[in-house]
Formats: sequence, C-alpha cells, structure tokens
Amino acid sequence: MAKSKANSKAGRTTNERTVQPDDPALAVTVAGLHLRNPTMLASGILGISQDIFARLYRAGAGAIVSKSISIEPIEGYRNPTIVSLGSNSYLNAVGLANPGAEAFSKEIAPSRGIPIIVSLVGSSDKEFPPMVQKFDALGNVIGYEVNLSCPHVAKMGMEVGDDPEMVSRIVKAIKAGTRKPVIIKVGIGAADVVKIAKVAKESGADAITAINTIRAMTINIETGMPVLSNRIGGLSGAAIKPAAVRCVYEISKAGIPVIGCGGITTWEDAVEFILAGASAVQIGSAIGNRWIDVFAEIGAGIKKYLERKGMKNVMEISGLAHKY
Amino acid sequence: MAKSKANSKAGRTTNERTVQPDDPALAVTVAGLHLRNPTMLASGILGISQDIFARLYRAGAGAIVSKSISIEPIEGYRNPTIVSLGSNSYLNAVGLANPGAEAFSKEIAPSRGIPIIVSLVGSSDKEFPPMVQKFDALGNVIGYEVNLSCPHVAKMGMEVGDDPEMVSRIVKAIKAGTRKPVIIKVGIGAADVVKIAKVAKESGADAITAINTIRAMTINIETGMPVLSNRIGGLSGAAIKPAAVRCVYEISKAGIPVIGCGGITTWEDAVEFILAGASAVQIGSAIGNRWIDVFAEIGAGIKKYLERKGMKNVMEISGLAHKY
Amino acid sequence: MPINIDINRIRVVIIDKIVHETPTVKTIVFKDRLSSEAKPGQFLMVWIPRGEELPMSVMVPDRKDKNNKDSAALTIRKHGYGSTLLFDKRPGDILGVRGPYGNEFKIGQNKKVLLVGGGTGLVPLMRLARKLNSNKIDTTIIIGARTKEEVFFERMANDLLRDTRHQVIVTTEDGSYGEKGYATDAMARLVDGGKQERSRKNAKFDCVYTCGPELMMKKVYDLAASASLPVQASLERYMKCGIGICSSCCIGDQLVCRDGTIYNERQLSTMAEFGRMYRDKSGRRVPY
Amino acid sequence: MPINIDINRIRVVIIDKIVHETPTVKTIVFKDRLSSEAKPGQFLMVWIPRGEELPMSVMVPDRKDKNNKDSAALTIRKHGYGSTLLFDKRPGDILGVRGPYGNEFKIGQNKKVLLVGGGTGLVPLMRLARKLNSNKIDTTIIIGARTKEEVFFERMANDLLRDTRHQVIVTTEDGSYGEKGYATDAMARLVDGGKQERSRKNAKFDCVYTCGPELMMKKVYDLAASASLPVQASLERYMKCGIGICSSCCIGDQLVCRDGTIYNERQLSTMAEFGRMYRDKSGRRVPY
Ligand SMILES: Cc1cc2nc3c(=O)[nH]c(=O)nc-3n(C[C@H](O)[C@H](O)[C@H](O)COP(=O)(O)OP(=O)(O)OC[C@H]3O[C@@H](n4cnc5c(N)ncnc54)[C@H](O)[C@@H]3O)c2cc1C
Ligand SMILES: Cc1cc2nc3c(=O)[nH]c(=O)nc-3n(C[C@H](O)[C@H](O)[C@H](O)COP(=O)(O)OP(=O)(O)OC[C@H]3O[C@@H](n4cnc5c(N)ncnc54)[C@H](O)[C@@H]3O)c2cc1C
Ligand SMILES: Cc1cc2nc3c(=O)[nH]c(=O)nc-3n(C[C@H](O)[C@H](O)[C@H](O)COP(=O)(O)O)c2cc1C
Ligand SMILES: Cc1cc2nc3c(=O)[nH]c(=O)nc-3n(C[C@H](O)[C@H](O)[C@H](O)COP(=O)(O)O)c2cc1C
Ligand code: FES
Ligand code: FES
Repeated sequence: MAKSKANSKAGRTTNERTVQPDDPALAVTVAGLHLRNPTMLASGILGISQDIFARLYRAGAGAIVSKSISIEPIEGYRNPTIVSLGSNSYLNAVGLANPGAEAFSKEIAPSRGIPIIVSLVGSSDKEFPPMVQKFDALGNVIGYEVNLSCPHVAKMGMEVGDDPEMVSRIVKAIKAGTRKPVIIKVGIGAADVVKIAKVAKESGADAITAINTIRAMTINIETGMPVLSNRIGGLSGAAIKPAAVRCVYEISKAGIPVIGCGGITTWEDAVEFILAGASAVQIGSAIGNRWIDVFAEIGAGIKKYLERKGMKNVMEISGLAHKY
Repeated sequence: MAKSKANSKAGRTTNERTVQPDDPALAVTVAGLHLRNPTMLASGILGISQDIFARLYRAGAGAIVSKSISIEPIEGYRNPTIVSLGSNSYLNAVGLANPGAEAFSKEIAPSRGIPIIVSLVGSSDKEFPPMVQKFDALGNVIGYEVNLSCPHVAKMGMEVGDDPEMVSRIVKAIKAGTRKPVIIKVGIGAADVVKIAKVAKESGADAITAINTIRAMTINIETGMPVLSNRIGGLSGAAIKPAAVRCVYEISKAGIPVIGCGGITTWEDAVEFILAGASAVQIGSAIGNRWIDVFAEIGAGIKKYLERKGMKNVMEISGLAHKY
Repeated sequence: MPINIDINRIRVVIIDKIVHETPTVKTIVFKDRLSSEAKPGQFLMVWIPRGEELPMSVMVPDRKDKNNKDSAALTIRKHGYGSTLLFDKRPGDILGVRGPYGNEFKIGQNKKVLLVGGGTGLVPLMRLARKLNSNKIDTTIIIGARTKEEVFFERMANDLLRDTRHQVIVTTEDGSYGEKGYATDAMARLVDGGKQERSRKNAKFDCVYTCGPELMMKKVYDLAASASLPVQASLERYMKCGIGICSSCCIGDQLVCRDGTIYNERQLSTMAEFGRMYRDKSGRRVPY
Repeated sequence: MPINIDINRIRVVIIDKIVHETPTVKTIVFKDRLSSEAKPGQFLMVWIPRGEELPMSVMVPDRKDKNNKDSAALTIRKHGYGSTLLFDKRPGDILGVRGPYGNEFKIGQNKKVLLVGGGTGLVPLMRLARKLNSNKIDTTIIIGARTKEEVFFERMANDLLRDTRHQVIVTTEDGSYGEKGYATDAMARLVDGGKQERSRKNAKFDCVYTCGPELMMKKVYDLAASASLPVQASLERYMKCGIGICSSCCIGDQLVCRDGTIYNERQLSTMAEFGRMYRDKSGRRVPY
C-alpha cells in the first residue's frame, strides 16, 4: 500500500501520465475562476516550487494552491513535522515554513501559464495587503486563498479564523487590494465553521475552501513521547473526509460557493464532495499514497462517472445531495 | 477483517473469554471511583440492557456507561442510523433513541453488582435533577456521565455543550442532587473543548470524558444521497483517535481528570490515551470490529506493557507524555 | 471485486428482476457475490436510498434463471413504511446491501428434518432447503399462511427439494388451501405431541427448523420440547447496526444480529423474553 | 510482523551496538527487517525521540557479527543538533525508523565501476559495494577524507569487496594518509580527464557512482562528463516528509526523497540547481 510505485522505479524519475487534452466535461467555474478541471493542489503540499507546480500541472492538476505564504520567511518547526498514521492519514505540524512573500513572488514571477492561487497566512489584517501587493501584478496568480485555519501555529491560522471579527477585517483588507478572487479556507476549530463561512462571504469572500487539518496528536507508546516536535498538529487524509464532507454540505447549503478539501484520495471521494456541494476539490495527503498521478486518475474517474450518469459537465452534479 | 469471529460460529453464542480474576496492576481510580480496570464501555454502544451489561462485565469491562438517557423515551431516527465507513470507523445518527429515565431505572434496578455509570442527556438544566432522582438510590449506579456533546440532535448534546453558561448550570444542577461523581462528556463542536472542560470542572464536575463523535456525513455516490436518514451524524472509531488523543492531552494538561474515548481499538491505543493523561478509557466502535473480547484483550495488553516497562499499576503511566 | 471486501460497507446493487409471489409478497433479484454466498439463515441489511434500512433474509434466486451467477434475492412482504418502499421498487432501481450477517442453520448429523415457516419466515428456510437437498436430507416443510392467495414458495420448495425425499405441507388458517389451521397444528400432528421418545430410531425427525412470527416459533419450540426434539429457530428483533454495537436487537444477554439470529432449544430455554416480549425502537420492553 | 507493513509508519528499534569509526563518526546497529533489506542508496527517516528526525542512508552491519539477521546500521557524523543527539545514543536506546525510501544505484550491464565517496556519503556506497561484490563487478572505490584520523570504512570496503577484483584508494586533503588531495583529484588521475573515449573496451570504467558533499559530486559529474562516463549520484536535500508531499527536498521539478535520491548524468545535466544552490528550511534558494 504505502510502497510507492515511484520508489521502486529507479532511473525513471516519475510515472505520471503525460498531459491529456483538456476535457470540457471537467471544466468548472469557481469563485469566478475558470479551471480546466476541478482538481486543485491543496495548500502546503508540494507548494513552494514553480518547477514542481509545472510538473503537477502537466500531471493534470486544474490549479495550484501554493504553500501558505507569510510576510516574512518562516523556518517552521523542527522535525518530525509530518507523521504517517496509516490508513492514508497523516499528522503534520510543519509550522507554516515558507520562503516569505518576497522570495515566493520572485519564485513564481516568470509566468509559465500555470494557474496559481497564492495561499496567504498572517496574524492580523495588517499583514495581508502588503503581500497582496507583491503578487497582484503577476498574471499567473489567479486568486488568493487565505489560510484562517491552520490548527497548530500560535496567533496564525485557526486562532485568527475562530474570531469572526478578525475574519471579516482580513477579508475586507484583502478585497480592498485586489480584484482577483479571494477564497477563505476554514476548518474545524473552536467556532462554527458555517458561521465563519457566512461572515467571510458577507465580508466579500468569493468562495470558501473547507477544510483544513483537524487539531490532533499522536504519542509513541514505547517512549511515551509525542512524535511531532510541536507535539500537536493537524490531522489530514482519509480520517477527516467524513467531517470535511459535512462542512462542505453545510456551507454549500448556506448558499456559499465551496471548494472541498480533506481526505480526497479517489475519484469517488471527489464525486462525494462535489455532490455535497463543492465546485472544485483540493488534493493533499493523497499524493503521499497515490503520487501525483492522483490528479489524472481522479479526473478520469469523474469523467467516466459523468458519462455513466449521462451528464455533460461536472458542475451538473455539484450539490445534488441537497435535493435529498 | 470485518467478518466477525462470532458470526462464523453458529450454535456457540459467543467466544468471549471467561472472566479473569481482577488484576491489581489494572485497578484505577477516576473521579473518585475505584474501577477494577481502566476499560469502560462507551455510552450508546450496547447500552440499554442490564443483561448485556452483565455479559460485558463478565467479558472484562471495568465499568459500564449506559446509553444516554433522557427524561422521556426517544424513538430516535429512522434507519439507516449507523454506517460503517471502513478502516474501523463509523458514522451514526441514532438520534439518542433510549427508553427514558423511568423505564431505564427499572431496567437496572435489580442490582447485579455491575458498576454502572448512567449517561444523561437533556436540553436544559431543568431536565437533569428529576432524572438523577430516579437513579440515585440505586446501589449499582456509581456515577453519572452527562452527554453535552452529541453532534446530531437539535437542542441536545453539543448544542448545549457549546454554551459555557449552560454547561455550568447543568453541572451545578446535577451536583446539587447527588453525592455520586459527575463526569461531563465533551466533544469537538463549535467551542474550545479545553475551555468547556474547565468550565465543567470549575462548576463541580469530577472528571471529563473526551471525546464524543465528530459531526460528519457520508454521501452515496451512485444515488447522490446522504446515507444516514438524518443526513448528518457523528464520526467514531479509528478516524477520530488522533483528535481525541489531542483533547485528552490538552484537558489533562489543564489539570482536569479525563477519561479517554475515541477510536480505541487496541491496547496500544488505550496506552496512548493513558500516556496522554487519561485515567481510564472508553471503548465503543471497536466492539464492531473486535467484538466484546476487546475489553479482555486491551486489559491483557496493558498488563503486559506495564510488566515490560517495570510498572506496578497503570496509573503510573497516566499523563507520562506531559513530561516531554 | 477486492478479495478482502469489508462486508460492513454498503454495496450498491441494481434490481435485475421482480417476481410477484402474492398480492403482498414480491421477490427482488439482484447480483451480489457476497449475498449469493450467504449461508442458510443469514440476513442482509438492505438500504432503500433515502427511505429505510431493514434486515432481510437472503433468498435463493430461481435456479432456472439463466445468467444467475452471483444472484441473490430478497422476498418482501408489504407491511409498513420501509417494506412498502421496497415492495414498490422496480427493475433497474438501486438498493444498498451489507452483510451477510448472522450465524447459520446447522445440519450436523441430522437425516430427517422438519421445517416450519410462516410468512416471510419461509425465506431463510428456502436457502436451508437448497442445502438440505444437496445433502440428501429427508425434509418435511410446513408452509403456513392465512388464506389461499397468501400462500407462496410451494412450487419453490418442491423444486429446491427435488433431489431428496421430501414433503411440502401447506396450511391455511381459513382452510381455503391445503390443511386447515396453523402451521403448528400440522406440526403437532406430525410429531404426535409428547409421545415421541428421545430415541433417534423412532423419532420421525432429528431436528425442527423454524422461522416466522415469534408466537408461532414459541409454539414450535413448545411442541418440540414436549417431543424432546432439537430446535433451531431464527429470531427477529428490531435492528439498527446489524453488527453488535447498538443493542437494539437484544434478547436477554444475546445480540440477535451478531450472536444469532439462530438459537437452539438449549439457548431458547434460557431466554425469558422469547415469545413473551421484545424491545421497541426506544429500547423499552413490550409484551407480545 | 505483518506482511503488508506500512513503510511510512514509524517502527521503534533498539540500538544493539555502537561502533566508533572516527572521533566524529559512529555506526549504530539495530534490528529491523525492512531496513536490513534496503537497496543500495536507499535511506531511512530516523526519529530521535523528542529530538529530531533525519534522513540517513542505510549502512550494512558488520558481516562478522553473529546474530546479525535483520540487522541494519546507520553511520553518523556528529555535526549539528540532530546528528549530535544521534551520535550520543547508547546501546539499548530507542530510535524510530521509517522507510526505506528512495530509488537505488543500478548496476545494469556494468562490469568495471568507480565509486567516489566523501564523508558519510560513503554509507550508501558500502551497501552498493556489497552488491557489487556478490555480482563480481570490478570495483575501484575512492574514499575521501580531510585527514588521517577522519578516514573510515577502508577496512570495511576491502572486506565488502573481498570476492571481486577491487581497489580501495584513500585520499586525505592534508596528505596525512593515502593519496594527497581530494577524492576528485584521485578520480581525475584514474579517468585521464577528457582523453578517454566512449568505447566500452578502452574505458577504465563503465560507470561512476558517487555520494558526498554536493560540490564534490558536481566535480565528479564534470570529470565523468569530460570522459563521457555515465554517472549515478545520490543527492541530498533538506527533508521533512520523505514521501513526496512537503516539497522541502525539491531540486528543479524533482523531489529528491521520492524521485531520487539517485540521478544519472542525463538527469543531472538538466538540473540547473545541481552543485549551485539548495533550498533552506523555509524553502528559499541559497547558493552553495
Ligand atoms: C433477521 C431478520 C430477517 C428478516 N427477513 C425478512 C424477509 O426476508 N422478508 C420480510 O419481508 N421481512 C423480513 N424481516 C422483517 C423486516 O425487517 C421488517 O421488519 C418488515 O419488513 C417490516 O418493515 P416496515 O418498515 O414495513 O415496518 P414498520 O411498519 O415501520 O414497522 C412494523 C414492525 O416492523 C419491524 N421492523 C421495522 N423496522 C425494523 C428493523 N430495522 N429491524 C427489525 N424489525 C423491524 C418492527 O417490529 C416494527 O414494529 C426480517 C427481520 C429480521 C430481523
Ligand atoms: C538521503 C540522505 C541521506 C543521508 N545519510 C546520512 C548518513 O548516512 N550519515 C550522516 O551522518 N548524515 C546523513 N545525511 C545527512 C543528515 O540527514 C543530516 O543532514 C546531518 O546529520 C546533519 O544533521 P544535524 O541535525 O546535525 O544538522 P544541523 O546542524 O541542524 O544542520 C546542518 C545542515 O544539515 C542538513 N540537515 C539538517 N536536517 C536535515 C534534514 N532533515 N534533511 C536533510 N538535511 C538536513 C541541512 O543541510 C542543514 O543545513 C543524509 C541526508 C540525506 C538527505
Ligand atoms: C504537510 C502539510 C502541510 C500543510 N500546509 C498547509 C498550509 O500551509 N496552508 C493551508 O492552508 N493548509 C495546509 N495544509 C492542509 C491542507 O491544505 C489540507 O487542507 C489538509 O491536508 C486536508 O486535505 P488532505 O486530506 O487532502 O490532505 C497542509 C497539510 C499537510 C499534510
Ligand atoms: C452507535 C453509537 C451510539 C452512540 N450513542 C451515544 C450516546 O447515546 N451518548 C454519548 O454520550 N455518546 C454516544 N456515542 C459516542 C460514543 O460514546 C463515543 O464517544 C464515540 O463513539 C467515540 O468512541 P469510539 O470511537 O470508541 O466509538 C455513540 C456512538 C455510537 C457509534
Ligand atoms: S442490531 Fe445493533 S446490536 Fe444488533
Ligand atoms: S522530503 Fe517532503 S517532498 Fe521530499
């Protein structure tokens, strides 16, 4: 299961498929963005290198969400920062390690035609406008995702995202500095996810991404020690899928556009999120198990499903579950 | 995996072990209760029949927590109420079906020497004292657990448990009517679990059980329909373990006695919760996969672990992870 | 299909065919390998999307259907909400199934057996009949119904038992078809109530298998007891999980979904609730 | 041990033995079946409880140790925080390992090969040497060190290559032992820089395998290129996940942990960052 195909093929560097011609059945519009297909790279997974973005785009991703970028570079926590829990689930406390807005804007400055959504993180509304200014002129930056839900960094992410007032201020501050879509990423924290989504929407957000990792922990029983250097981190992967589907369903039911994220590993998972109301899906942890072929596999699976159901475009199934 | 041993043995009704003599290494004290071992039955699993309680006690459970009992009987939701998600995880929305305080107090009135903790649920502080009155004279009722965290019944459970004021009022109302220990069961809702635990403790609760199921959902992709009749339910089993360990760790770190619950399937899981700070553990979903032998198996596993680590009693390892 | 399939996860199946047995009973045929391999007496949890989920015994599909590899069936009596939804399904409709669950009727060393079934309690007995037939066990089956037009499975029983010595007895309460009276009246005549000795040689039967309304089964049990006959009865209780975690199916310290559904005379003799009371959806005990 | 073990989950191992190689280099021996079966060039993520987690090549345990079934080893140079914690461990202490990860050095049709290693870059080359030995491949290995007391694995290399034609060349920068200069100086002498033809017959070597400081490997690559020699180089980058999700180990569009660590001359030729820059913990590019 965990023995990656890639690992066993020395010499050949990857086994991802070559890019397929874009399939109109898979094209979606979310937050005003037209994407060739609904599979996006989730923030923080393979998220700092333009060369890697190009590779993921070739491998079939519909869009790329970058690692969450802060105004200053962050080194992040000491290792272990990522722990596999088995069953396609992971725990991480990377600590928002990122090169900072300045270096990252240079990284992606040479446009290569890859649609990039820059994920931003900060501890107050003041920090966002200067970042937006660095990225907004770049043509390949198609929008922003705001990480208000990282569950394991003090005064950033979730601690901000649990505060409806701060959420509103941040959304407004960013919207004031850009005409590009702004997506707010929410999670399961100490506030009602639907309420935060509503506040974000009312403050001008174009869509919501749900969900981030869930605050969690693992202790090694032979040593009695927490494994993550930060002790507490965020749970991702298959384990959080049912909770994520619920959030997508409830946010979508409130009439807010949503991008689904959390435990999507197969095309069936992606379809489940879309039925729940997602307009697009983000894939993170699954790359660890299925490698970057996962984008093309999920795209192909959705396509076959649509054919079988006699649907012309994936947007026709978005939110179908609300009928029942 | 899921093919139960029991299922394949017609004629023989069970394959649980006969009861072992109580082992002093496993005896624990939690919320002032002396239990022969730290494995308790979680609320809502096999929780309404005294005969079953007797069987579970014979099979090795240290104590029994009943199904959550309300003042009036509740029929609960229509089926499907329980859905297996694979990987030892389940989704349920039983809807707090229970026979009501009157019928249940008769059910358990004939004492059979089984330590029963009655789980109570209600929508306001007014509902609890009359229930306590029905149970308090029963000698086999050793305490109460208050379900302030059921994530899928309107105006009960979590909707109450997210409100610190109401939590405080409920704890005080119950404590006023009994000298038996009162345990508050918390979960991951729309409030900070540690904060709620603190409020409960300060209001007089003797311990906290963490955690209940996590609000979640599953949609069948062939039909596009939510599977649970209530659409949204609670996620239990292996998937929630890392989130549950985190809650136990944080609540215990705040100096509050905790009973761990959520995804405990093996003795290793139980030890992980105890290292995180739990004084006892509750086992629910694992019964679906490992059958009721799970109590004896976990007890035996903990015992061997203690021997290997040169510990005399399981309480010595409770909270060890806080050292690191 | 993966080899290590998790029987607890819902499998979507498509209805291939529907057979009208009586005005209120239909048989639904579908393909599902695991269900097709169910043992006699096992049941499925059947999901009717956005409707209900009900325990249902696994029926045998008609052996004359071509292309019935991996086929299984359900036989439903239209009753209340859930069963009516199921009854109204059509070929091509989707159901979900999980399981099969529960233990099985055991044949053991038995050579001559009696089957007593009422209503849809006949379903697991049909699967048993098929097995008895291939094991060449002498089989007598009593099919109980209220009235002629509610009789079903008579032809099916004869067909399933075609390779072994067998007798199919039909009773109707109003005498409109077959013997008049209850199935248990016919049984009483067969086992000459109380007079039979517990000696294998003289006994007409080695074992009685029964499934149907609990009060019928209680009577079967009593008759068998007075004739010192072994019994295997498949009990019904309200079920939610089907896997032994919710407790709704309990009778005494038994969880019918996981420990049962089939119990022998020794086990039945210790069940104070057998034939006397059951638990409703809230878990309260209600007398029959 | 279960057959379908998940290589990504941390396995607790207990240190059996520690060998002092030099004042700053130690070898830690432990038992772990999966690690013992690692292929030449593969690495583990090694958890030092409450300390660090570091990528470490899998070393071969001393074949003369009895009871070394399932044994594997790590050879650590004491450097900064994490490596010093590991260096200070004692027999009986606990470590966690996951993996092995990464691709492997390929032998293919090669008959005469050159290994060039510096410092702990020698570790994967030792595992490769063991395999070259059993495949009876002519092997020349250059062991580079700064000074005499930092030389290690000379005896180990001779022992691992005992069954095949081999030569072990040691270089020290200060000339206190073996040949004076860098490992690449010795390599330059062997491949007569640039003059060798790309003809199997005349070539002294069919392939160069290298692991060590990146600037050394860059020099090896340049020398080999001018001699038209194939190269396999094992790259090092900062690693967090080891499984291709965090991106910290990227070089160009490659994830060293999952696509590498071993790249051939064709791949290296397209890597603009090879020998020129790496990414720090925050992901910023830093020149060497
Ligand atoms: C092991 C088992 C095998 C069964 N096999 C068959 C079969 O092959 N064919 C068939 O027609 N029926 C079978 N039944 C009965 C079936 O499950 C339903 O009880 C019946 O169809 C009535 O359903 P309803 O929704 O119409 O009931 P309702 O009108 O809603 O309720 C009437 C009564 O049906 C029973 N019932 C309803 N839901 C359930 C449930 N989830 N579990 C158990 N009982 C329930 C209760 O006693 C209830 O009081 C079986 C039951 C069990 C336990
Ligand atoms: C595939 C691979 C195999 C390796 N094999 C060995 C080996 O067999 N023996 C050995 O001694 N060393 C090996 N290393 C190097 C080892 O991982 C450490 O980098 C080294 O031990 C220094 O660690 P430190 O904590 O003392 O570093 P620090 O003093 O904290 O940092 C010094 C430098 O070490 C490097 N480093 C630190 N942490 C990591 C990390 N997680 N991943 C990569 N580089 C890191 C960085 O370049 C850093 O700048 C290997 C590295 C890789 C990538
Ligand atoms: C290693 C790792 C790093 C992550 N970093 C970020 C981040 O920087 N910003 C963010 O919004 N989410 C981050 N996430 C969360 C993911 O984007 C995603 O919300 C979560 O992992 C759930 O999706 P998955 O189950 O598909 O992984 C990270 C997740 C992982 C596993
Ligand atoms: C079918 C089912 C019914 C439950 N009913 C209750 C309940 O009535 N009261 C309660 O406090 N918790 C209830 N729970 C939650 C469990 O007690 C427990 O907190 C949760 O399942 C996590 O533990 P587990 O992973 O071991 O199952 C129920 C869980 C399940 C699966
Ligand atoms: S139906 Fe749930 S325990 Fe039997
Ligand atoms: S170490 Fe994380 S991608 Fe390579």
